[in-house]
Amino acid sequence: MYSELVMEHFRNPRNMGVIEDADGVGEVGNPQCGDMMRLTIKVKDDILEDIKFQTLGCGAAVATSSMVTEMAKGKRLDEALEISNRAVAEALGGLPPAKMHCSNLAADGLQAAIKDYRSRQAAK
Amino acid sequence: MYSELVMEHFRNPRNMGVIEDADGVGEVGNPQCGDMMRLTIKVKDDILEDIKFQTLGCGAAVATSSMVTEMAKGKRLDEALEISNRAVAEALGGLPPAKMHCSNLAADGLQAAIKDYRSRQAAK
Amino acid sequence: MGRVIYLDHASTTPVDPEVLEIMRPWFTEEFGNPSTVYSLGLASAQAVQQARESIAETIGAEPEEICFTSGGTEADNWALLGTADACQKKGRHLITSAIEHHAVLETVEHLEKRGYEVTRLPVDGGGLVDPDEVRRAIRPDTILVSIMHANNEIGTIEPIAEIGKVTREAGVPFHTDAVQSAGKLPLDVNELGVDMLSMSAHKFYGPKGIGLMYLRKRTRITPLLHGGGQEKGFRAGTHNVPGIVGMAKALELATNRMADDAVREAALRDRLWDGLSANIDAIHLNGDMVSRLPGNLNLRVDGIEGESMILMLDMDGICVSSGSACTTGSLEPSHVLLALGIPQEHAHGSLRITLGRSTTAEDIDLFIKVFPPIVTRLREMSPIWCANCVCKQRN
Amino acid sequence: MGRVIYLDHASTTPVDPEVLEIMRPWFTEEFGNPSTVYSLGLASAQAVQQARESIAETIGAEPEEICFTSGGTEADNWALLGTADACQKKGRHLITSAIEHHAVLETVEHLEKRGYEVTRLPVDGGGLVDPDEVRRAIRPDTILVSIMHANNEIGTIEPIAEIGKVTREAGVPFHTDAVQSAGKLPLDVNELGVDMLSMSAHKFYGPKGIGLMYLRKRTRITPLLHGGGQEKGFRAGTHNVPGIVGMAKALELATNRMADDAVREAALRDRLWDGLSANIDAIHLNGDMVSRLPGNLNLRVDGIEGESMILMLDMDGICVSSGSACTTGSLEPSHVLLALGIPQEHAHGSLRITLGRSTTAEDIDLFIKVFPPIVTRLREMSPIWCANCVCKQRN
Ligand SMILES: Cc1ncc(COP(=O)(O)O)c(C=O)c1O
Ligand SMILES: Cc1ncc(COP(=O)(O)O)c(C=O)c1O
Repeated sequence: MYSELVMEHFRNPRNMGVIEDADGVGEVGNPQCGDMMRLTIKVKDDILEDIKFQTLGCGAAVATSSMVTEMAKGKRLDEALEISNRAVAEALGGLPPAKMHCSNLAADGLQAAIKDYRSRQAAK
Repeated sequence: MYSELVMEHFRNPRNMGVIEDADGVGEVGNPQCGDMMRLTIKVKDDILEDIKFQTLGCGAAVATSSMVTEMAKGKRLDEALEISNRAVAEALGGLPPAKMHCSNLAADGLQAAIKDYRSRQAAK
Repeated sequence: MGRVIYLDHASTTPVDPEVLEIMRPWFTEEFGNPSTVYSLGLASAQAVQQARESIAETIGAEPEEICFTSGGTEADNWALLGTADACQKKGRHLITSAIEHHAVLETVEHLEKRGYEVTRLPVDGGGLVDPDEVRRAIRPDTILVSIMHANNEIGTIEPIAEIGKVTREAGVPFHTDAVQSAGKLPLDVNELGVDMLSMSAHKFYGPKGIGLMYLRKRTRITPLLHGGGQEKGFRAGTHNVPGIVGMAKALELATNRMADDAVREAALRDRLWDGLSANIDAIHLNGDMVSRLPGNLNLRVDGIEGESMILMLDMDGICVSSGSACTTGSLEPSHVLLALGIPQEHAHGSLRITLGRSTTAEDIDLFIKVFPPIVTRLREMSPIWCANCVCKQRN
Repeated sequence: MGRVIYLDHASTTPVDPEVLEIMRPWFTEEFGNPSTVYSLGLASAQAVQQARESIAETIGAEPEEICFTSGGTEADNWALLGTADACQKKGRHLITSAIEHHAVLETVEHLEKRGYEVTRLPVDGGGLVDPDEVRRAIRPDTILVSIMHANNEIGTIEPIAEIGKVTREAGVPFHTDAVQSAGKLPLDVNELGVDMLSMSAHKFYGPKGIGLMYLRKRTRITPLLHGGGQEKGFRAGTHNVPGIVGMAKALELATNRMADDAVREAALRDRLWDGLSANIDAIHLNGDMVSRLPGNLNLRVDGIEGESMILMLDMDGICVSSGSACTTGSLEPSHVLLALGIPQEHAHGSLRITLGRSTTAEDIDLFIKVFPPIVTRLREMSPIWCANCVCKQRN
């Protein structure tokens, strides 16, 4: 069902966990789907210095979370915002059609985290 | 599909043929079914001295024709008239349900032949 | 009884040993349900997918256009009932031919009882449907044309590609029952111009109980079997993995040897007809001699009935059938022969001899040897055969 | 990967070697079509008849009341669609439960779209239907009650005999989906009081793609598959002879070992639950612990999701499923668990472990060993598991 790369990310997820003193937190999820994701980011000089995820969900949800952290880490925020759910799925070598709707929220989570970071900055 | 006895009668039909100078001829048949039967009889002292059949039809049609000639031969006419299609089927150890309607006309043929004999007698 | 001489390949065929071999692991070690997530199930899912791709390629379709069914009957029923349900707002008129298999004809009869209207196109003396008749029969409320590719009794091959042009032009969905032609004739769904096509594996040396429907993308159809979401929701039910794997292999083998088999079977079939017609009086060929499946011979013998011939031949170990083999015990004359214009009493005297991979020249020669005495004997027994008896001919 | 530990017997089972052995000749040498007249076909017809008699005897039916189908899905669909069609003059109301298999639920949904009315009875926290609720739901226009014998996810065994009394009294036809109970529980159609009953061979170590419907004499039903007159005109399509022979053998074997298997599987299942509940926090049992199939365990683990558990277990060679195994890739929470009153987010964390003939105590002990660390790891990954993290619990 899943590509080898998806399974590899599922087995060995990158950047799993929580950044305790995060600069931004993004939470997305769809209770219908049983998928929920929390991304915490650390930003320095407009660069995503660190990023960690927690994910409740199926194999695709875990793998896309892991992949998005890899794709985003070290990127400038405006670059990171360009990452789409589709790009994440493509980087994983594709997802099964049934998993394309739900479970592919990782980029949304990243965008939410960056938005949270920016609104915190604005509030300062 | 057919019992061993039906097949035995099909393979070795008794009294097959035509009595050329018959005392009575019975013809029954249902063109819908592709079954047709001709019984020729020879009567002496109210006894069925000889009986022969010709049959166009399936295995059941041939076997019931053969069986009815065996059952009737040597019987008094009134006894022979008692033979029913059902009795013929039973004597053969039963017929497949689909073959009970058509293909089981042998007793009708016998009755027709006896009726023909009697009307010829009456006309004399 | 000695060796069986099987000459009823249109009824069913033995599973090719190579096909059975490839099916075997899917019964036992690799038994996972393709609809599961773990590796064991994944292996089954991949096997099903591979079978789908292989079959699709053979008939010029996309893999997603292949839906596995339990056989030809289910595929035929589904094409008709599923279209009737899905398209009832557009109309309730269907077109088919008078010589379809019962799986089509009984289904359209059912639809008629439910308020649909059906045109059954006549055929010519050889069993051919005229594409122009299809064109003339199409109405604004026509929702489906279903014409078989090759007939199961007389082997007549219908002009499907021409009919496909007509339906394409008219924008009417087109189904063909290819149960008899699959594995025997080249099939390309685009060349044929069909939107739906039925197959059944046991007709081409695959297992019984598995078939498929080719379903062109965007064809409007309601599922026949609702449930667990298999086949993208189009056909529910746990996948018959060994059956699917076996069917794909069987089609592959049949396709590879198709050209050779056709030449060989047609030659043997012609030898058989030559031998029989030279030795038996009042014997006739049913169907079209040109547009015909290579292994099919259908003949009728005046004055005698079909089943009695079958039973006699069976005593010599020869398996053939009469009428449509599907209806044991039915005494109705073949609707196909009646549609050719053959009178009822003659329609009962027909014999279908269908050759296959196992058929040898010796089988054919043996048939030519044993059949004439059987005819003689049955004619002696017949009250309507009058060449050598005193009574007058009835028909 | 080493040995596979298969704990998903409710999804499908391997074909018993003895069953495959008995099927084999019917693929190759004895390949005749049962609907033919000659000896080769007769042998097949007799094998089909023998299978029919053997199955009928096992479930207390008459041989003529057994109709072979392509599986449980077809039997379920047929029971509902066939009754709906045949009885529409009497009424258009059907009664079923909220926890039926998709083969029933999707079919009644289809019927709803076609103008039928459906009552879906609720179940209690263990998944049991109340026979009194059935009684209350019956109306003058009710044409069918369909309640499953045993549930495929939680293994709950419904009070079919009591429901049968209710339907009998009310004179309403009663269908039960016995796909999960056949071969596992004693089945007697008269004790159960059912008019129709579905089975699928691959659930009891028979082949995939074959099943049956018990159809009590005089039950009014329209065929689902029209065609060649097989099964007395009730179900068309060339008989799947190897499948039918295999199903009969599989049912015979399962019946013979039923009592022993039940005791053994229930003991292993209880050992599994004891071991897991002792080692994992916030783990819950789904379903009724008394009226339950012996080999079924269904549990949920707070804070984690089903598929990720399955994938993790698969890395250790363990096969289990979540929700209803039939819907790969579906992310909808199980309708069965929702019907038990389990909240949506918890319903996603369920795991179905179904034991079978191959299951050993070692398998169970291995499961007890490997599963707790998997739970720990997935909870670490989970944004909603808060026993050991700083955020507040969400649900
Ligand atoms: C032309 C045709 N269509 C449909 C069928 C039905 O196929 P099956 O019996 O495999 O369901 C057959 C054979 O029986 C056939 O010859
Ligand atoms: C309760 C129940 N009913 C029906 C079915 C459908 O059976 P099949 O997939 O064999 O058609 C299944 C299994 O998939 C089941 O568990």
